[in-house]
Amino acid sequence: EIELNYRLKWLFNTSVAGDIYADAKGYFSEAGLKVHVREGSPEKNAINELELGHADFGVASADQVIRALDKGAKIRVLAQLFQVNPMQWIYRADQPRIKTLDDLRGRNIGITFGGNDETVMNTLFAKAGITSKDVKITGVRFDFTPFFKREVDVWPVYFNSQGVILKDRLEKEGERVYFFNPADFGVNFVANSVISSEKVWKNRPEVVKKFMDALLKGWEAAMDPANEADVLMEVKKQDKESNDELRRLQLIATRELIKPSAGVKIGTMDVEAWKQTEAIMLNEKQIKKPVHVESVLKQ
Amino acid sequence: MLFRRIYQFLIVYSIGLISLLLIKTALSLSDYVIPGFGLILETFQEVFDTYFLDAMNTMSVTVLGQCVSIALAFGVGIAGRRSSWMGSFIKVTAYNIQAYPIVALAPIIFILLGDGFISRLLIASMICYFPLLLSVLGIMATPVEDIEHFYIITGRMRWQLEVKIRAFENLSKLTTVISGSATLAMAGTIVAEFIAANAGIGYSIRVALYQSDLAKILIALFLIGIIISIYQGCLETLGEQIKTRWSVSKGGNPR
Amino acid sequence: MLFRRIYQFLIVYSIGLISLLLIKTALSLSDYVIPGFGLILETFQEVFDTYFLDAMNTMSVTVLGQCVSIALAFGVGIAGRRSSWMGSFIKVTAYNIQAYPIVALAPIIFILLGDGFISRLLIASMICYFPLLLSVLGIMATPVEDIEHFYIITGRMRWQLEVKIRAFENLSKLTTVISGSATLAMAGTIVAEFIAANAGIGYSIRVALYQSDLAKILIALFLIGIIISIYQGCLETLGEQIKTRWSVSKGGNPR
Amino acid sequence: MHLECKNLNFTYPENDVPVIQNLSFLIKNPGFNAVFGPSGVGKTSLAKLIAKMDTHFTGTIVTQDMDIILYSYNQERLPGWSGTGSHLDKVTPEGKHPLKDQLIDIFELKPILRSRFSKLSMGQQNRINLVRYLLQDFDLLIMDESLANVDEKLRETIILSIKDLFADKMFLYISHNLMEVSSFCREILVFGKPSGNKTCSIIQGRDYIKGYAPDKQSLDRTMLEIMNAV
Amino acid sequence: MHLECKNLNFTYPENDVPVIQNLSFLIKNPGFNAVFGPSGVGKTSLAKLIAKMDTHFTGTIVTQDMDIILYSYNQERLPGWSGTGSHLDKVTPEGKHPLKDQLIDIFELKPILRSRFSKLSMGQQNRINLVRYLLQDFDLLIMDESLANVDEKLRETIILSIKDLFADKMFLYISHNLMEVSSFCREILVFGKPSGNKTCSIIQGRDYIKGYAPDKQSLDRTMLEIMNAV
Ligand SMILES: Nc1ncnc2c1ncn2[C@@H]1O[C@H](COP(=O)(O)OP(=O)(O)OP(=O)(O)O)[C@@H](O)[C@H]1O
Ligand SMILES: Nc1ncnc2c1ncn2[C@@H]1O[C@H](COP(=O)(O)OP(=O)(O)OP(=O)(O)O)[C@@H](O)[C@H]1O
Ligand SMILES: [Mg+2]
Ligand SMILES: [Mg+2]
Repeated sequence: EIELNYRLKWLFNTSVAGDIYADAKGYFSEAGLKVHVREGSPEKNAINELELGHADFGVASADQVIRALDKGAKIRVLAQLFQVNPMQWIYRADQPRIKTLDDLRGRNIGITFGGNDETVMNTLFAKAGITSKDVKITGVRFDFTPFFKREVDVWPVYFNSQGVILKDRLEKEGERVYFFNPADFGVNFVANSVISSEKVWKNRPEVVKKFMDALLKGWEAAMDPANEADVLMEVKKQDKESNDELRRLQLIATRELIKPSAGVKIGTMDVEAWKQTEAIMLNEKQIKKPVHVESVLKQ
Repeated sequence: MLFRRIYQFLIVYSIGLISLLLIKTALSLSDYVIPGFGLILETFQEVFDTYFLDAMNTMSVTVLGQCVSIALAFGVGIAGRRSSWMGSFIKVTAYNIQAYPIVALAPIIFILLGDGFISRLLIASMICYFPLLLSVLGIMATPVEDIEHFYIITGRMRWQLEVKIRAFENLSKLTTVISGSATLAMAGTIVAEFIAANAGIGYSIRVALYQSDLAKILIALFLIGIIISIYQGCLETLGEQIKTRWSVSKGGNPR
Repeated sequence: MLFRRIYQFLIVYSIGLISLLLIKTALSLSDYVIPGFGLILETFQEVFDTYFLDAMNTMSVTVLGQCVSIALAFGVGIAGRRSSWMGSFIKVTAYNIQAYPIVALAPIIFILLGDGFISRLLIASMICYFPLLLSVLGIMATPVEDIEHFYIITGRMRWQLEVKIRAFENLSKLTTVISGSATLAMAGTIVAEFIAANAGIGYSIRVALYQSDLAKILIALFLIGIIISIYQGCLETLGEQIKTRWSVSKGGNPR
Repeated sequence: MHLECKNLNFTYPENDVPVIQNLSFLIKNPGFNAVFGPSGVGKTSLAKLIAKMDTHFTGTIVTQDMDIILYSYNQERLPGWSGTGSHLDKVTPEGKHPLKDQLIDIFELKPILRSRFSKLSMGQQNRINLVRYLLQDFDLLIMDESLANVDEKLRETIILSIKDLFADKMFLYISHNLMEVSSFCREILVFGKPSGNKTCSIIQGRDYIKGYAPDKQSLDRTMLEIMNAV
Repeated sequence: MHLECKNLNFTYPENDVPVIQNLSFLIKNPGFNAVFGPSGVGKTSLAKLIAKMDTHFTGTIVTQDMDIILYSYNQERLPGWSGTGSHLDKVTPEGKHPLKDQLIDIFELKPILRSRFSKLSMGQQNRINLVRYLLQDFDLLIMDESLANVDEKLRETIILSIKDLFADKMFLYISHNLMEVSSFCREILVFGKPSGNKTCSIIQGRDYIKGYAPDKQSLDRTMLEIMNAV
């Protein structure tokens, strides 16, 4: 049995259902692997851990990957988990619907300075010719009070986790919400993907194959509506904090992002989206030179 | 002492809670900004078990972290008590590291130590030790000349003795600071869990924050408060006993 | 004193940096995990101006925050020095609030005060004041009987006088703690900026953290370190002057 | 004005043996009186009981017509934040400033009024401390070795002046100087050796006042009497 | 063995007036000597210079054949974490335990060995402090009012025993008790009044030893001589 460490990008919750399920249902051990699935946080970075040898596989967002490549890290992208970026904006339904980018004008928009949403929003602004005079930008933190108190109109959330919670919370008070998804306006910024170091990729191809097969099998199974109850039970074991109903809604939302339609194979690389992501980052001066990210994507 | 602490905490907490609820009513804020009393109670029943275990988990790290930081503070305080170059260098190091907020150091700590138990303990101790250090430094740097004179002039002074004399003369100050620093160890542990961990009440707070669930946070605060009150009550009782055992009614007493 | 502090800081920082670079070389890590010296230098030129202004911005809040927390610590310390019910109640309140990590309290603070300057100042002072409080409490709760006796038996004792006597007798401890707490005020301000603000070096650190840009973090740490060294050097010099002005060579001295 | 103890008993909480056992005495009228006895016999303890600094005794202490009882001792310190002179000023009640100046003269304190207390010699510290007590309103002042570190000559001047200036007050002077006690005190409460049969007696001192002519023989007699009582 | 000062001058940094001005004296041979003079004249200051606790003086201090010089004073304290007896044990050098027991007897310390220092009476504190110094190796021991709060009778016993037991050591005894100094000391360094023409002279004391028969006349003469020198 081969022991492996797998570092997630964030805490255990429904949006990592596949990772949890693959472990819980024994897909890893069937492949002869013993995988320690570990939670992540902004301070704990999968790419660092790969280099330091603390982890063998990990989850990182595309911008992390591109930045790391820019700085000479040797990593490989093995699978793109999210086909649609969960990074979206929520707004109340009693406000005019955002049908075109121009509808952003005059709104008070929340942005996490330094975060992905800033990069994405800046790109959208550039696309629509919106300048800082046309909108009001408010820096956001982790708590939603300004949005609750209607001080900010359009608030960045992860569609399948916080988005679900907020939606639920507001609906309880009789308020309906919409989500603003940048992909609908032509900005495809890639989100979480499974990565490993080049060393592992080159030296242990059979382990990589076994791991990825098991993992993707886990994800496929987890996203299968037939397994819903079972998946929710496994997630609940790890994530005791939210209630059952919320988790169910989160799982449905996650499914939309991971497997938008039955035809899409989980883990499919959207190479054009990767290229666009790199272009955006280069444009925003987040990297110094082109890194040709497509060269590290497993095809 | 102990019971007093607990019911005093309950008063404090109630005042806080009632103020929040008053604000809620006054500004007619909805449940998602400030949860109503019913919701809080409901959440309490829902998460009490888990949170209690989490808080106990945190507590165990707190105790250990406090021990480490006491050791650390005394180590650095004793080494840095002299006004020599080395003493001042040690102080500068200790001070500078402290000025760096833990959030900025965390990535470096994780790179160097991984993200296991050690990192969590280190972060907890780092937050707790500095205030201790300040007091220890202050105490250790102030000579007690009317006691020390004999040992100095007869050439018997060793650093251990010097430390013992100064610590003993300032026993009540030290016990105040040490039992007070328990709260800092707790806060430190929670912060460590917040950024590092996979367990403990700090972790639960992070998740609750992520869900913007103020009711859960209020319950976590309640548990933290009650546990720290008990722990501190115990420490203080212990401190009193040490003081009476060592019988410190000192110098000043008119004879 | 001041210059010593600065070059001692430079030594500390260099040691830290060199260790990191050694680790980088030893494990042949990429610039992403630990930036190379060239990259650090380049980043330095790039961000120095902005970061310096940010750090000065932070500094201004730090100074104000420290003043607030000194006032707060003395206020609470003096009010809580008696072992009466009220004194112990005030202590329990102060201790409990401290046990709550700021990350958990922050949402409540933001709900109540918004996320402007006031919140930032409040968080900075809250982090800084507690260690001060511990020392002040310890000092204020210890009688100096051979001085106080006269005032007590002649019925002249007022609380102001009591506080003055105890503060004066422990002047060197107090100045150590106050000048040391500058680093805490700084750390507190940075944490506040980290979680709340859109300005200051703490905010810059958060952005750098999101971008996993350790080079920027290292530069921020450098600026924080150098500024805190200067500030603290000044405070210490001031403290020395106050001490010599008030001429504290006290009791113990063989006469 | 009288000071009386009846069947006084006192034990320190952590000790088994009583320090004061069945003590009874009576000192009447104002005057400069003394408490005398071997080291460790309980003089300071008694003084603190009289000054009401400790109330865990049995028996009675009657301090008739004496409202303000002050206890001073030779290891007190003045706060260090200003010169001793300005401290004196601050604690001098309204209207007593002429008295203050007079005492400063008698105690030879003029040259040190600008110094901090911690910089003074032991005898200087003793004197400045005693002066501030004398400036207060009091009926009974207990001086526990308050002049122990002052030279004999100056001590004599000081005692004689105190007797002169404060003739209507009662004093209890605790001192180890036999000659001094015998010469200048009116009634002397003498404690016997703790190991002995531990009684206590009151002996009449010579009670010399300013401009006295020493009478060597009667002084010797008093001294002998005291020595026998110890 | 001799102690000599030549043209000694000393001023405290923050003062303008020197405390010691052009002081010269010579004390030869072991023995129990004294320093006497009015309060604030500079006795303690001189003692600290001799004990090398301060070196900011001009002139020379010769301490020939005296390697270990100890300075003790009456306001020292012992640490409080254990009884005085166990502190004494700890600071008693190898082989001096019999001496320790002897001194405890002479100083009448037996009953208080189990008490903490802070619980002792002033005289008891004085005695326990002095005993620990006597147990050390020393050539010159300066006792700055070390027995100031002990009663005269016990003080006499103590001084006579010290002279007996430590005949080959030099002592400098700083005291305000004229009779005692005159009786028991060999050479007495008398400081004049600071306001006067401030000279200093050495006067021979009676140097009584154990079992002495007091010679009242010559003692009175010595005392007078000293009084004139002050
Ligand atoms: N706070 C205390 N706790 C316990 N015992 C004490 C305390 N203070 C004094 N004693 C003991 O009580 C006895 C009497 O002490 P006290 O100070 O009254 O003596 P004294 O007559 O003033 O002696 P001296 O002349 O040496 O000052 C001594 O044996 C002393 O050890
Ligand atoms: N640390 C000091 N700084 C400044 N002046 C001092 C200091 N110590 C003593 N003095 C002054 O020096 C003079 C001599 O002091 P010293 O203590 O030597 O006197 P002394 O002869 O021992 O008197 P006493 O018999 O009262 O103890 C005094 O006027 C005193 O005020
Ligand atoms: Mg006494
Ligand atoms: Mg002196």
